[in-house]
Amino acid sequence: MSLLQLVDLEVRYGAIPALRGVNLSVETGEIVTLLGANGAGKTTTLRTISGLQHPASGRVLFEGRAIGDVAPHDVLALGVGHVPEGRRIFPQMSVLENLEMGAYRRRGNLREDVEHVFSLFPVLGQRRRQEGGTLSGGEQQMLAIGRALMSHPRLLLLDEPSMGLAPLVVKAIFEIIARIRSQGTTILLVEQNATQALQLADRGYVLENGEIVMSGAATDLLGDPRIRAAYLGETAAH
Amino acid sequence: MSDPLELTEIPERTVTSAALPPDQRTPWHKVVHNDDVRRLFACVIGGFVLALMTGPEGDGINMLSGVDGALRFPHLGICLALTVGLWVLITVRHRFGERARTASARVSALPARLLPNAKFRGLALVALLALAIVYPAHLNGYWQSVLVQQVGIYVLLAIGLNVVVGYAGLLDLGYIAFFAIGAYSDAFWTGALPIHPPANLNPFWVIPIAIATAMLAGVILGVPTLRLRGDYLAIVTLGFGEIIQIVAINLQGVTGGAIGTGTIRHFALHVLGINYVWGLDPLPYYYLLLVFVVLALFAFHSLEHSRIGRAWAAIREDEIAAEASGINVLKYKVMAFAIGASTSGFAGTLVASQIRFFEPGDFTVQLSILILVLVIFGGMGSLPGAVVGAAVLEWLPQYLHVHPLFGFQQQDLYIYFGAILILMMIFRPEGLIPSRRRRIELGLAEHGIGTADAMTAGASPSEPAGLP
Amino acid sequence: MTSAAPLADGLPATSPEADLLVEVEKLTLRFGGLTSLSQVSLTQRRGEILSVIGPNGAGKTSLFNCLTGVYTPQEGRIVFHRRDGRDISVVGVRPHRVNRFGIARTFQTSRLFNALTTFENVKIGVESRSRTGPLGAILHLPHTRREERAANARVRELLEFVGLTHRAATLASSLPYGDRRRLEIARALGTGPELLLLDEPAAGTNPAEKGDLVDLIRRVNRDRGVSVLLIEHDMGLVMSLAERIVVLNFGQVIATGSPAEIQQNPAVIEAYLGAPEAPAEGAGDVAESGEGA
Amino acid sequence: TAATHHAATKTYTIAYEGPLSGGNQQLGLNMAYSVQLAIQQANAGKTFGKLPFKLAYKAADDQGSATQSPTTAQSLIGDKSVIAVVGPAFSGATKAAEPLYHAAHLATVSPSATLPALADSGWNNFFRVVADDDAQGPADALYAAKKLHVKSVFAVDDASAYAVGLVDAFAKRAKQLGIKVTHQEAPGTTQCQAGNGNVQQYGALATDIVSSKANAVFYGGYYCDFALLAKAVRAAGFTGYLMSDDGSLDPHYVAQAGAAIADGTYLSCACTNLGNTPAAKAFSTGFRKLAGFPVGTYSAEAYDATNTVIAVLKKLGARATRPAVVAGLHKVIYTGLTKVVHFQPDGNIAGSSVYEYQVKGGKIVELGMVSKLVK
Amino acid sequence: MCFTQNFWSLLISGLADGFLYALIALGYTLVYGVLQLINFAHSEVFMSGGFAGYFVLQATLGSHTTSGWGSVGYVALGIAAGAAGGGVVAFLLERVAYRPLRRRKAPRLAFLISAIGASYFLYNIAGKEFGHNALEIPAPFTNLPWFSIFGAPVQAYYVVIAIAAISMLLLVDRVVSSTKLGKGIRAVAQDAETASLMGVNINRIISQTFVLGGLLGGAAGFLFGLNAGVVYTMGFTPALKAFTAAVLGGIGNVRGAMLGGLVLGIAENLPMGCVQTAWRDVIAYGILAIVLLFRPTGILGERLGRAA
Ligand SMILES: Nc1ncnc2c1ncn2[C@@H]1O[C@H](COP(=O)(O)OP(=O)(O)OP(=O)(O)O)[C@@H](O)[C@H]1O
Ligand SMILES: Nc1ncnc2c1ncn2[C@@H]1O[C@H](COP(=O)(O)OP(=O)(O)OP(=O)(O)O)[C@@H](O)[C@H]1O
Ligand SMILES: [Mg+2]
Ligand SMILES: [Mg+2]
Repeated sequence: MSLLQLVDLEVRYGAIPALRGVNLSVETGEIVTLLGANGAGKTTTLRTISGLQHPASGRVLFEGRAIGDVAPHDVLALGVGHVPEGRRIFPQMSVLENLEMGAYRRRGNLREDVEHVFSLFPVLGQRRRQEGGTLSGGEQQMLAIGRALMSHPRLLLLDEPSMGLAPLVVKAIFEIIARIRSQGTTILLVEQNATQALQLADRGYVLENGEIVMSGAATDLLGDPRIRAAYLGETAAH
Repeated sequence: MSDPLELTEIPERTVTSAALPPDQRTPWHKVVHNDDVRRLFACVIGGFVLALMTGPEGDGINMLSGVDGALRFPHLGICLALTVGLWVLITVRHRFGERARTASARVSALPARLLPNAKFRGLALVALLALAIVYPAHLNGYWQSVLVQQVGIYVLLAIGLNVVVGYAGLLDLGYIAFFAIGAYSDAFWTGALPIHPPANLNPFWVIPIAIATAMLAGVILGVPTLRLRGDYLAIVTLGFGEIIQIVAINLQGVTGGAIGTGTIRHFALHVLGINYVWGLDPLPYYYLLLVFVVLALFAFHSLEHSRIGRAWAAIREDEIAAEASGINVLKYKVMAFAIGASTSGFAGTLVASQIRFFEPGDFTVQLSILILVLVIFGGMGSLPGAVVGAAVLEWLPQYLHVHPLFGFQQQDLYIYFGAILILMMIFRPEGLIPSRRRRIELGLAEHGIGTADAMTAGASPSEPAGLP
Repeated sequence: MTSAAPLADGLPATSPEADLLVEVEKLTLRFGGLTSLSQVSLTQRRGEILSVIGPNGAGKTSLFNCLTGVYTPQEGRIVFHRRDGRDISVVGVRPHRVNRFGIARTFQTSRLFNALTTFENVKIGVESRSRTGPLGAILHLPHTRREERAANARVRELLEFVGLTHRAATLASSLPYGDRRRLEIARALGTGPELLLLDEPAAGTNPAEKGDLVDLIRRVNRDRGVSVLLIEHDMGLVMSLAERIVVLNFGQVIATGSPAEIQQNPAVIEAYLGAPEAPAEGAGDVAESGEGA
Repeated sequence: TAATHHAATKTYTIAYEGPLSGGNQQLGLNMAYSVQLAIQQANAGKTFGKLPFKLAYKAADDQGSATQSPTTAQSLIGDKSVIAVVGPAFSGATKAAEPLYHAAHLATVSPSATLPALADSGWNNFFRVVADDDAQGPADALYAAKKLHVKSVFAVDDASAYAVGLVDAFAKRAKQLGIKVTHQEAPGTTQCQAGNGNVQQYGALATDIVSSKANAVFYGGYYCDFALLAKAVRAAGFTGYLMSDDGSLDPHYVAQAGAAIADGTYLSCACTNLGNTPAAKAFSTGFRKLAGFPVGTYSAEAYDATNTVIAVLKKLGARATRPAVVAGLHKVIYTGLTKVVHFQPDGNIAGSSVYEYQVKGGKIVELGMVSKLVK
Repeated sequence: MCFTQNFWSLLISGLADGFLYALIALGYTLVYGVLQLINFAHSEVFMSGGFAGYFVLQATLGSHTTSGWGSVGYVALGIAAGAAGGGVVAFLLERVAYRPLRRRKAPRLAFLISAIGASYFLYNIAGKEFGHNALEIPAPFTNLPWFSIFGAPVQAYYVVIAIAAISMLLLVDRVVSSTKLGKGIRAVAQDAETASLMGVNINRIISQTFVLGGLLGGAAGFLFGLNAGVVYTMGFTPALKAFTAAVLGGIGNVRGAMLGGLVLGIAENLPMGCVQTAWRDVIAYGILAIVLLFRPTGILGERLGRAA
């Protein structure tokens, strides 16, 4: 049984369809990347998985359970962590409080988890008392990932973690993602940055206008001429 | 597939039974999540509330005697029967009513299909105007008076406030202050205040002066305060309304204080050989009012569709982007504010002139709120909405009160009024006759784009998102 | 994607003093204890595409906000030399006045009027230059109608220019991402600017769209004679467009120069780019060192 | 037969105009139920014996507002069965509506509009069964000066038209009598009626009162606010006299201020005690039963006003018309619960004398007529 | 001169007013924090507290009052009843007038109208059911001066208000800054959607926030009624003032509400030596306008997040 499975998923915003019959699966331990142009429906897919959006039809199965109509706070409790598009740090909470929010549904000692996040992102450790809103973009992204890790997710949804970040920071983020997987968390990664995403991922899906148009092993996709043309910008800029 | 009941370990699950495969039964304690049952629950509670609303007056001596009287059998039974009956209707409609729904949708879409037709619209407008001219002459004195003092004045006030709230998105809770300013201007220039005017004016020329005074007051209040954010503007204007009232009460030597004004002269026209005096009869005032309402409707309609209306729409949606696009946000806000103020001021002048007397107690905050309610009930940003909303909400209570069949207690009016407002916001927030832009904004807001009003405007560009 | 040759062609090589467009001098902006710009000085020449790069939080957007009147810096001077010879100080001027002087902008996250159509969005920009007052609007005076016709024509021309003619009647909220970016540019151009500030116009666009965007920005600059000040993280795009680059870090200018110079600048590599590499690949394919910003 | 006789019986409607909604509702209800009660009792033959006509009751809500009042008046004028109006309750509403009533020759008998100017406007259809402010205020001043030997008084009005006029008249006379007068306005609160004042204001006001060294407080306004003020001044350590007007002549005053605080307070009214006559008892028990709450401010006046109208109608029998009622009221002499009702030509009550009351042991006790007490 | 005249008395009454305002203001601020909504019906939550206190005391003690320690129990019972009444009404209010709107993502103006509707409905139906006269809550203490500070007499009532308010304010401050509920409230205030991704049940947090605000508002309603009696219109002015106080301190900010309440209470009272009572509200709104013009986010700035 797949950890996550989307079956004929359709999502609409009002009358406008954003996803039309998406089928996708993620196996335990994988990094799967979801590629696509702007507005293809990548964010919508992640939002539907975590319950922020509800499907018009089709099913979202997490460990075999239908979670399409479950509210976000309950999806989290099932073991799905979501790092939303645009980071969405609580701007007036300190770094530490942001991390504590990540563990909102859990009881008990958080010290260890916090220390673990600080070991992944030493910069955050230095700024544990600083307000989230005053962090730089890169730091906020790290905090967003660390915050999601605090709930011990079995599946981590990452929405464009490299968006708007300086090249140097992007690099660091991707390294961290690899480490998180190596520690046993399954990852569904949405990215614009196709090259790097595919280099990191095991498998990939390509979304276009709300439909999966291509899928396969990451290495295959990386070599596919159509992908290279459309998403890796081979012929793009003159 | 694993046992779905495992999920119930998670507190406060919002799984609806519809989402589960049909073979999975809902445990009993989750039954309330079933939409039908939840609605029934709401309807039963509604029945109790209705019983209270329509029950006897309590006496404040025996605790809860009113409640006791209301919840007795026949009365409570009727109320419950009504609301449960409503539930049955709703449920039937939901379950089997696809056909009924499409039919009713077709009916409610009819005006929308006819209205864009310019020829039809023109005809309808002419017919309406003819009706507005001819019909009132056949009413008795009471309904004529209602038509002026309740309906007409409030229609004018509502279309004026619509410019402020509906077009520019500014929540003004002190709107009635300008009404007061208009009324006092009239009293001043006709010599009905303790202080006397520098010149004795023909009581008709008071109108432009009062309008200009109210407009000036709008500008003076607007320039400093319109920089404030939506909610703050609301509270500051609310305070302004209170202040005007307090000042009117306290400056006895200027305004006559709590006792009110002296006798104000009726409007009179003495030009070019015309000698006409508006008297006690409401009808001539009605026609004067009608002229102004029609003029205002024409003017505001033109404004809405001009560059000024577009600038307001832009400000309403995103003040920062509007400024970056070269729109002088403050200027346009002040403009809307001043236009609203002058409309309100004129209404005040007219009331003062017809009744010939008023007192500070006539300008309460509740009145400002009432006018806001009229605008929103009718449909914010929509001129027909403001007109119809004001007319219906002002006329209906009078009608229900007078009509032998209903004759409900006037003192219960505001209970019903409150209930209507809540139900309206739940079931039809766009108002009776929504404007096209407003409907779009609401639709967008429902899908999480924008906020459909300018109440957050002015917040910093990095403002984090509010609710989803 | 070839090497980033400076695009100085077509510009008369007069003395740099003569065709200065913007002079920013010792700008300092603080929020409470946080200094987001400190002693920033830079100049832009008329007709130039200048790019501002730097790590997240370096102060790029803050600089834009100072240039457009959204923020008032505590110290420093910003002078804008208009084509008509007037020199204008921008500090402390309200954003709409700044726009009137000839500086228009787009936002890092696009801010369109979502409930209005594409056409109306651009028209709002164009009409901010009209003179019609409330009386004219109510009475439909002849000059009002003339102005309106002229505005409509200009909107059509701008939509044509950015390639959105077929979307004129679409609500801005239902435009695809790339089109939203173009619409924002069209709206800004509608106000007739001499200088256009673009804040990360390529953020979140795919390589194909990026190509179109490069093309559009170049046309704005060449065909319309509008100077462009560009914030962007996508080095490929920056290198192919910018004639000069200013690098900010922690609110300070750490380097200024041609793309080639910047790419070699050790301070920039240290703070932002990472180890030097050919700029041919897309964003991010750089660097091998260091900590986050 | 009885049925045809019944059908032939004429029905006259006596209307009530006053606030039935809004912040002044309670005062309005105090009067409305009295009017209704008087009509019920008359129909039942309890008060005027068998009448040759039936009486009907009609309530019209003007919310106590001058802007609403003309429309309300129109509704009564338009109803041809309305033969006389008890009301309008408020002075402002009266001022606004009276031109219309006058034009319709419809008699209005107000139980509570005390603004002196109302009687000067030449409306021959205007009557009131209460003394105007010019009668009561000076009497209070006289009592304070002559009987209580007050040297310095702190006068407070609640910013209502009623109290402003009353306190002004009081202050004027008090100064003539050599009393030092400090005058402040403290708007009535939402706690009590349609004021916009704030209950908290009394704390600071009490401080002012104490530091003014006045040895009496005179309050123009209604019982509920007066109770709050009384509590506040006593809490601030004020030990002088507390005085107020007929708006405060209400058992609620004692209940709300507490007997300990209220004891000793002087209240005045241009009306005498209801007493223990059978008529007074029938009124208060009947009222209690009909309204569900006990008799309150202006209830008895409204009852008297209605009965005065009925007395006129009884005299006119089946020939009553609106102008005839107006004429009849100009001549009527009717002994009511509060006074003998007899009108001066301008509509003011004739020979009204002001009575002084005092709270003693938690009860309001009549002391007597002011003119006699000060002798 | 006039400022110093009754300085201590006025300061004391100002503080008493201020505490009451602060208690009410907290309800506005909490709800504003999570919903960015002015809860116009909070005045009726306040009123409900007054009535609940009255009814519970009538039902349990009738018109008997107690003395000594008994009177402490009496007041505590009243406060508890008032708080419970306020909490229940606030909860229902959220359920009926706000939640359905939230479900359809109605704009803020719709909430405002719904709130105004609820306010009208509640206070008018209270008037209908409980009569239009003020009902007396018998106080277990007299209104005579109890002791004095710098020559200014202090009544027992002021002491009751101060003790009750300070303890409740401290409690709420603690709840918001360091409990799980508080953290949830702040998270929803800053970014509700993301909070839900952290496992926060938004609906429940909003309900709890309303209830928390209702508890305080209701308790304030009882305390107010203890002096002034309870009546259906009792909420309007105190609530308006408290809202002013909340904005003054920085709406959405818990400590701001407390500070705003005290500042407003004092600012309204101190000048009373110099001006007529009738100008009091003009002073209050004038101060508000001036503060907003020069410091548009109130004294302490906005947002619940800062409350920590
Ligand atoms: N709240 C919304 N209301 C209406 N339409 C929406 C909304 N959010 C997204 N859409 C539309 O749904 C489609 C998919 O959007 P989505 O955000 O999922 O794309 P994406 O692939 O994540 O794009 P991006 O790379 O820009 O993040 C787009 O056409 C978008 O315009
Ligand atoms: N309104 C504000 N209040 C407080 N701090 C602010 C404000 N605006 C910007 N800052 C701070 O100023 C610094 C510079 O921010 P700015 O937005 O200019 O960075 P940037 O270079 O545009 O970054 P990015 O590439 O992430 O967009 C940051 O630390 C930011 O938090
Ligand atoms: Mg996305
Ligand atoms: Mg930026």
